[in-house]
Amino acid sequence: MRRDILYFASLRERVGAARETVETEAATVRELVAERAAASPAHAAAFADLKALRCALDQQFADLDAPLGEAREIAFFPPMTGG
Amino acid sequence: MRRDILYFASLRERVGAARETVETEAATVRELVAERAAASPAHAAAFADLKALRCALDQQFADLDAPLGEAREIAFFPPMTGG
Amino acid sequence: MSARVQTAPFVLADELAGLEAGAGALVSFTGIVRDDSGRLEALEIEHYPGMTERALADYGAEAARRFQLTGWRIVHRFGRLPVGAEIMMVAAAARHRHAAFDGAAYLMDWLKSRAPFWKREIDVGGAARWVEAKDSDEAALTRW
Amino acid sequence: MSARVQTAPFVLADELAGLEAGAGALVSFTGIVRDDSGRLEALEIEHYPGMTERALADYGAEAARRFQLTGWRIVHRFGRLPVGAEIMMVAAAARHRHAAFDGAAYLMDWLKSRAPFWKREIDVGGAARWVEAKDSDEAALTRW
Repeated sequence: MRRDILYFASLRERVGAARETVETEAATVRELVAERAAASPAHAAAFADLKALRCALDQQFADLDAPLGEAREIAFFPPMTGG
Repeated sequence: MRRDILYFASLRERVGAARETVETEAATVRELVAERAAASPAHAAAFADLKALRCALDQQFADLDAPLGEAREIAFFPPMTGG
Repeated sequence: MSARVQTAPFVLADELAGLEAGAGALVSFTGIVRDDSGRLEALEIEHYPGMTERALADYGAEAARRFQLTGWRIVHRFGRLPVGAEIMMVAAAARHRHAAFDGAAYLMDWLKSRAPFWKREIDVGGAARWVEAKDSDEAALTRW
Repeated sequence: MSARVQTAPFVLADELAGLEAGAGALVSFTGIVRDDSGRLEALEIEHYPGMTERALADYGAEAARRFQLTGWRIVHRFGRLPVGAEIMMVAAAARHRHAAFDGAAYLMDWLKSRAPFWKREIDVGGAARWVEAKDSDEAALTRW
């Protein structure tokens, strides 16, 4: 399935891109993470620390074990620092 | 000793005066209260509920059993409702 | 770093100007005359001139010490204030948000029960009654 | 009853206008870029367009429900903000002061850890580093 992947903040910098469009058979966030981490050393570095990884599926927060379902837009980012 | 007594809010209304200057031998707030309560029915009504009575000696909060000391200005008022 | 008592309205923005310097967080509280009964026309607020200013300045200084505030301000009005009017404001500035929130809440809790103000409700038609102190306001002081 | 994300400065007084109607208490919080190190020049704030607006609106609605707020407002800036600039504001209006304080503090706690913003510190000279999330901010959520 075709998915848009968004990266923010330090993840965006490490990956070197704000957005990728990929064809993937991954069924969960965790499977997609493993797939992307294997894509390049830059991706591997971006996904090295799963404890500091946050994810949103179609702009709703999701856990690593969440099913990707029909989500079109999957975002990865570090813990938030708003306010 | 000559003392200025100030009344505020409901006490001022009950006594019917915002200020009295009295000559008194009272040594404590409680003695002064007893003395003033005996001055008139209006005073007696004003001082009827000691639990709802607050006092300040020279603009500092004081208990019923506080000595009057050299206090020149003695204020009586109900519990405060600021803010 | 100032406390004032006045009949005139205040302008919140003017009161907060200057409090941001050196701060990371600024909390303000504004109290407004609220008509709960549907028949309130105004509050009349009485205070103890001299003692009020002293008490407010003391509470502000204590809040600044306790919460390491970088700045604070208190303005409290007295006299007749119609429904919807601003009664008073406090503000607390600090490096971090929890200190600023705590500083402002502390000032409010002390103002409610320990500053020599008394409120009287004036109804449409003119009936008047003194507002009674609330046990919950007295109890709020125990948390500090 | 609104949340906005913008690069432009905001005017606190304009944001608070309208929040006093029907309220007895109005609490506002303003966050300011603070230089702790003595060498900070600015913050750069990144966010997730679309998701941010949705998250802020959700937190505002939840605060309104939980604390029976009569009104609320959130404005958060992004982009480059120099030391001393206002980063964001929240306001909560309610009938009573504790609800207004709690509403504003709740919004701040959620904003800190659950709104998709990321801060980067830019030093004088240009060195840059991402601000790390604080455990204490995460812990602050457990009180609600």
